[in-house]
Amino acid sequence: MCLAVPGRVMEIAERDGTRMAVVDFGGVVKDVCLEYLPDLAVGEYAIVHVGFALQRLDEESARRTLDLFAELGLLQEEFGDPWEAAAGSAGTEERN
Amino acid sequence: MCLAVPGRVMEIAERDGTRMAVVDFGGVVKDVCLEYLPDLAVGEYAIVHVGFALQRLDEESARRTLDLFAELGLLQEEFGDPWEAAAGSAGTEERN
Amino acid sequence: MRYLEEFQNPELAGGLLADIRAAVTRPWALMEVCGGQTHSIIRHGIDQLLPEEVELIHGPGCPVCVTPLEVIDRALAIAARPGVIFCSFGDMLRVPGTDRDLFRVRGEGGDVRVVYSPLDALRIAKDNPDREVVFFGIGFETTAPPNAMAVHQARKQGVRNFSMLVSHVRVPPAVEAIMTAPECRVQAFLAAGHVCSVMGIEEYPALAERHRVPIVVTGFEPLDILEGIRRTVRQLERGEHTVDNAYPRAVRPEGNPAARAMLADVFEVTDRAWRGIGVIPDSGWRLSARYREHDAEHRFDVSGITTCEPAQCRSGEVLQGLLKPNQCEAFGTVCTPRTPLGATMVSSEGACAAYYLYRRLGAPGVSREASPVG
Amino acid sequence: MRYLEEFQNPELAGGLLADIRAAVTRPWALMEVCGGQTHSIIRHGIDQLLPEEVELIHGPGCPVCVTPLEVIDRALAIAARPGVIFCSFGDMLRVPGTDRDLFRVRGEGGDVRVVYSPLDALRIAKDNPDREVVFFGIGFETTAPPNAMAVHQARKQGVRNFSMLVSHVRVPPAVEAIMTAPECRVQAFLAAGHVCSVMGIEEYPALAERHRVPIVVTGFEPLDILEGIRRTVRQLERGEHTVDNAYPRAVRPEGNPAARAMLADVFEVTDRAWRGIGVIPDSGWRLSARYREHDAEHRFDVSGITTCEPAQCRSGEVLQGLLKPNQCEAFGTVCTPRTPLGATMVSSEGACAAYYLYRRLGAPGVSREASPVG
Amino acid sequence: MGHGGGGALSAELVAGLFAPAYGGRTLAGLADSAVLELGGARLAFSTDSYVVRPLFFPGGSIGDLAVNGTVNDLAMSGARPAYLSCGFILEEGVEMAVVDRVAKALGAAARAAGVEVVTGDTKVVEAGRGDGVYLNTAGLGLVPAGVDIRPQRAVPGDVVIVSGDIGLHGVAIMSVREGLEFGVAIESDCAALGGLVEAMLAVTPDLHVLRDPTRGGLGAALNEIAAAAGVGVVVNERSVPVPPEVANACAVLGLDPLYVANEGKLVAFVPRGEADAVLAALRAHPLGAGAAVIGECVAEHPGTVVARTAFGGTRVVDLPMGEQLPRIC
Amino acid sequence: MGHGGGGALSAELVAGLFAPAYGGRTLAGLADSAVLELGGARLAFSTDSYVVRPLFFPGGSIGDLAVNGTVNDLAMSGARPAYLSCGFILEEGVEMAVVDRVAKALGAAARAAGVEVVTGDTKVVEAGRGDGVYLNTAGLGLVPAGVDIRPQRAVPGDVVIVSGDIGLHGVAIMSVREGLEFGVAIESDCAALGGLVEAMLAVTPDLHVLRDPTRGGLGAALNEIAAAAGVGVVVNERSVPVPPEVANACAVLGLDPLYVANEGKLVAFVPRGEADAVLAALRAHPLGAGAAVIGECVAEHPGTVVARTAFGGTRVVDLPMGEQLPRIC
Ligand code: SF4
Ligand code: SF4
Ligand SMILES: [Mg+2]
Ligand SMILES: [Mg+2]
Ligand SMILES: [Mg+2]
Ligand SMILES: [Mg+2]
Ligand SMILES: [Mg+2]
Ligand SMILES: [Mg+2]
Ligand SMILES: [Mg+2]
Ligand SMILES: [Mg+2]
Ligand SMILES: [Mg+2]
Ligand SMILES: [Mg+2]
Repeated sequence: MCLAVPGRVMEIAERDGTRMAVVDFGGVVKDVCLEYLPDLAVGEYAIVHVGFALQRLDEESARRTLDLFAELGLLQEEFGDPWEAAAGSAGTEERN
Repeated sequence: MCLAVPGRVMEIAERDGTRMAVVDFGGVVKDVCLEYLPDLAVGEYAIVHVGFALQRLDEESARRTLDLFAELGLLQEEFGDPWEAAAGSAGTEERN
Repeated sequence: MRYLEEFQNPELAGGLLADIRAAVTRPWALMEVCGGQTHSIIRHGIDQLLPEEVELIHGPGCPVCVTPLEVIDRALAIAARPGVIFCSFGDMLRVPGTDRDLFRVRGEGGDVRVVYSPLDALRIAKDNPDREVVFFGIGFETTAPPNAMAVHQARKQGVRNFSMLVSHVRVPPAVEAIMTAPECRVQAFLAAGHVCSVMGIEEYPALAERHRVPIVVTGFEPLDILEGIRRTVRQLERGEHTVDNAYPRAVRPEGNPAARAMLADVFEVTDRAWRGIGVIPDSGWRLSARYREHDAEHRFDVSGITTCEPAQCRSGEVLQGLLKPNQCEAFGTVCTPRTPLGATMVSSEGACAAYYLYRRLGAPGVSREASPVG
Repeated sequence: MRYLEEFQNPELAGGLLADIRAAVTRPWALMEVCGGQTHSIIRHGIDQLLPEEVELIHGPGCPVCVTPLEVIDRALAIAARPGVIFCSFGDMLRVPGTDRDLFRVRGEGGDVRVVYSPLDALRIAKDNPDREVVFFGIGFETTAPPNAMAVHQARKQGVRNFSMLVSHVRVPPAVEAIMTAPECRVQAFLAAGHVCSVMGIEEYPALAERHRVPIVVTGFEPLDILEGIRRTVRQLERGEHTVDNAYPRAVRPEGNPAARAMLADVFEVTDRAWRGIGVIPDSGWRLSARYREHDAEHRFDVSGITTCEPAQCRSGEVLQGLLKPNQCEAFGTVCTPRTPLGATMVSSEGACAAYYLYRRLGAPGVSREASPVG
Repeated sequence: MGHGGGGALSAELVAGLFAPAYGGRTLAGLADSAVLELGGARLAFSTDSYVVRPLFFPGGSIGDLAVNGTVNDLAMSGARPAYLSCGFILEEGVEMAVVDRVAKALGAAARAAGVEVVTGDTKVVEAGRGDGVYLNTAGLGLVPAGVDIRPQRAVPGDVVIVSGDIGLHGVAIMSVREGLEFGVAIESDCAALGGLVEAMLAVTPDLHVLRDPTRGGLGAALNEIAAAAGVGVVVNERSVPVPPEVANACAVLGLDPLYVANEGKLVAFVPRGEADAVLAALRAHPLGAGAAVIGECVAEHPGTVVARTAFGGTRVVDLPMGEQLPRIC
Repeated sequence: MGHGGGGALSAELVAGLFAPAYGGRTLAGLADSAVLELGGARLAFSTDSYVVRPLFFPGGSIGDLAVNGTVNDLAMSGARPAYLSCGFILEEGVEMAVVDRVAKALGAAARAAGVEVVTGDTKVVEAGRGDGVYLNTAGLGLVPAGVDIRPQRAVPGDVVIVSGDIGLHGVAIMSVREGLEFGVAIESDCAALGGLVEAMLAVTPDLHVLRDPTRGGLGAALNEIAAAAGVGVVVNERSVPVPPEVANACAVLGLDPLYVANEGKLVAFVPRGEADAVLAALRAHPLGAGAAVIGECVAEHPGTVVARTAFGGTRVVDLPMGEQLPRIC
């Protein structure tokens, strides 16, 4: 449920009394309604779902999350290659 | 004007309060409205135009006309072949 | 007796032609009134068989040709409306209005349907109660009774979504107008047999007398036409001008009383413009007041339409026998059956279209074999 | 930072997986609530990378799957009406009602249109003032605010020909229902990140406490899902049951206040049937009284519709994690994605459809090359 | 864009629009099929789309037409038809039973014609953007050595032969067309003419022109030949085999049988010296039993077809203009 | 009748309805084109109808598609495309300027592809019973001696190569589709692949399978090959060249790039020993510059295509079911 994707605000304009933005999704550009994030600014990212910006994306949180993932990677060697361990059981009926 | 053709009444029936006939035009059969010739009977011929029988055809008159044409044919020899006479002038710009 | 093949039999033409040749001593100009007769003449090549002295002038008797531009434009405007189903006889679809035709309207999304009978249009109205169904009611006295019946039944059965755009025309006033024109060359008329089947011949004696022209009621098969011509030429040569019925198997003096009664109920006489000719007093029918509800002109606002026929087109003169089509400057150049300027170039019965076909043969003509009749 | 590719980077998966392996000591059954997460898991093959102890149960979080048969039948009845333009998200077109789907209705002449956004449906209504435009308003808390906005604007702008057939569902009551079922096997939840973007996480602590289950708010990219699983497993192994936000870049505790205010205005909480599961109290939204005018159920009489789900279909149990799809007798025989009996076989997020794909691989499995990461 | 019924509009479209757009030696519309060389073989290649309404009619269906129409276009080059492609454009919502019936008719017609459907395609368009079933077939045939049959080869002196009764297909279709229905005991003549052409070629390889007078009827076919070869054509109207039902249906509707479609007839231009033998070969074949000499090719009035009427008059048989419509006048 | 977007429904229609109706060795739908013998020549013969909306789109038009689509189907048999037929089905009322633009595009594409349009047909259907312009083309090509390229020849061990970026055509079309419009700086990849195939054949005549992954995309093409040859296919998802705009458009719409249409790409199954040389030949050609090995043919899971994901997991790439629709879920 909820196919929502992050996009970057490129332009903002009022249209028919509604706050609308042109949003860039990595080279794909669509009109998006900003009524639920009225203070979203050009250059910011938001989660967009069925033509609506629903939540601003927070860069600091994102970085912290990615940093954590990287840290965990450093620990990986202690436990061996996880793919090796998974290979035996993938794609069969019992798994999934 | 008035593409009307002779047809022969095959069946008569009342339909939706309208007197209708099935009329045969030499193997081509269509429904025809009889409201203007209400006393037309099965077996009779009538002139039919855009789905309406408009006038009964009178066999005796027809025969008399055809007999006249035949009679005139007998006189033809006296005056020579009319096609011969026409051939010189047909199909050219001056004629028609 | 099938009343058809018998009157198409080439074997019997010889006597008729011989008699015409025997009778004729000097040039005569005859007008066949009806487009159906024009069609038959061209189809069978009858004019080519006649002695040179007998000239046939194609009259205005094609309703496709004479329906005024303004009415066509009105039809186009109605047909283009969303929600309308516009029904018409097939002939009208290619008749040019000011800037398009019904085919074009259909191409642009209009719901234009060809019907065989006005009752088919009425049935379409019953089957589509949520749509406005308009029938294009054109034609002479032969087509008027069927159209009248459709309106009458619509009223009787309460088919409120059915209406008719009426542009009916009447033959006798047209004959009168032609004969009254100062340049008139017509010396005799082949009256339209099917019109007379319905209307009888009571209107003609006064006309024949007033203008001193023979009027011969004539059928549509080739032998009928030859017989009409024969009787006409005989009268002309004898200096007579009576009304003669050469189509007695289908025409009674009183016509069809039931049909005439219906016409009197549904329609009322009105002045009517004829395309190319102009207004002819009392020459048309419109729906009478009690059928106003089914009058498309009344139902749809198509008043603001004014039209202007192409100035080059001389179809009025052609229709009156005053000009041969190839004497028109546009003929065969800007005006062809593919790109008709006037209605007489549209219908295959139209005088200009008919002429165009012969004209294209060029001078050398077609080689002629011996007569097919012994 | 694009907030997308960064979280799809396989290079970073190794540490997450290693940590899960390090943590896990015994079997755990986790339910991912959201169909979007199910989709991501299948798309990237994430479940195959997990240690055997970690079982993922695909939850009921696909609105396509849970929309009740009765509502689908109502939608089909409305869509089939002449004059109606029925707008829907693409996913709903193939969902089977009792005897057909929206595709079929379209095939039979219904005007069914796929829109990308509910505002597109509103625009269609403005462009077609003579038609009734109905939007199929389905979805969880993420889709509800956009749909609410469309209804709100229709009312504000007086777009009277716009209405919505609403069958919105809410996640927390479903979680409650799953946990209350006596046979429940679910030991922890990955909460739907986008639902929480809108609604925040205030409803979850009480749930986690009452049922003593960890609830980890989880995003949709593969690394997000691994992180959600990692945090859940860590809690489970520690015997904890707190609400944890593993998707902080998009989820704030309070959600989106503007969207929540609009939801409170446009909708009101109602009991809602979930396909396969049955009625869950307070688990849905319907239009509130002041928007009655734009309620398609109110506008179109679709009351007489009663439905009966195929008795064979056990999707309710599947949706609750009580049954694996291949334990259903119909699975893979009479029920396939081409001929789905239940909605879980329709959507590519549906548990049965997902299972069908793997099942078809058969026993020998796919040969596995060395890990693509280092 | 006018409704295509063969004839003038189509010809203009080809000459004015397609030919310049495609460039090269575009044969489209000029001949029934293109004759070309590939890998040392002389091939005939032709295509037609089929949009006939209704899909099923007395004596056939769109499936039969789609085979016979294209097979006949190949045969009109003297080719022996061999392979067909078949593209369906289906309207969403069309019943599978209808598609199945069409496909079965198509398969049966192919077997009867001795050709094989070897490649195909199916597209589905939205409801309201099609009309149930449209079909396209393209055909491939092998042209025997020494055979060179094309409209340009008509020369004055050629005898014009038609292989049988005309107008049957068009009248059969009209009799079941919505709003025009009438009763008539005739069926479409829809048939594959490959065998008939083989029988003619067995008499002489020197046939000048063959054409199947489909849309626009005999009138359109003769005009196209006259225009392509720059010759005149004279048709003796009395000799044209018009069955009474066709004549009478035309009388009722105000149509000319010369413009009514055929789907199992051919018109041939043959050197005068071969005419009797070709006629005999035609009459010996079941599909040519009603063959008749109907006229001749002349040097006069190039590009024009003239009919000599039963009364000895003449009239020009023009290219028909678009769809044939019932007339009242 | 569901809306055709390639894949399962079409395949069932062919297997369940057309094949039994036509009988004989009906190749329809199995291969991109039929290969047959006529007059001693080995010919490829193929047809497709084109119903794409809108008629003009970034990077091409229905006219370009009608040429390249059919030319490519011929090329996928290893044939050198030579001749095309072209059938227009026009909706009454379509502007002649539109038809002219389509015809000109078609003519230009044919010249670019080195093929000649040699026969054609035009039908006009009533307004409301068509959709502006539908096109059908059939194509003829000559198959060089020693070349035998068809889906059945895929064998375990074959290397699977794609000739460049996927998804461009489908995304370009969607970006201008009514109600879905979005901005994206890509164009359809619509192109004729005859030259590219020649370049591959110059390396080795022993190509096993070629296919242009059009409707239904790479996913459908691979499934069709797997089914025809009774082999399994494993795709390494990371190796599939998906341009970022395509990936992002698919993310926004909820689509899988593997199912998005291409009109200027091919997928090849080549013996492992030839793979490097073929890849080099592809990359040396402007239309194959982005070629990549994307997977292999295996003996396991016959008839099934499996993708190895970037994370090392696997998933089945099923035959797509009908039209690709934007998803919210
Ligand atoms: S030739 Fe054309 S322009 Fe001249 S009178 Fe006749 S219809 Fe009018
Ligand atoms: S396999 Fe089909 S019938 Fe069984 S539970 Fe799933 S959807 Fe229902
Ligand atoms: Mg009349
Ligand atoms: Mg939601
Ligand atoms: Mg032909
Ligand atoms: Mg052809
Ligand atoms: Mg043909
Ligand atoms: Mg195809
Ligand atoms: Mg292909
Ligand atoms: Mg093909
Ligand atoms: Mg193709
Ligand atoms: Mg053709």
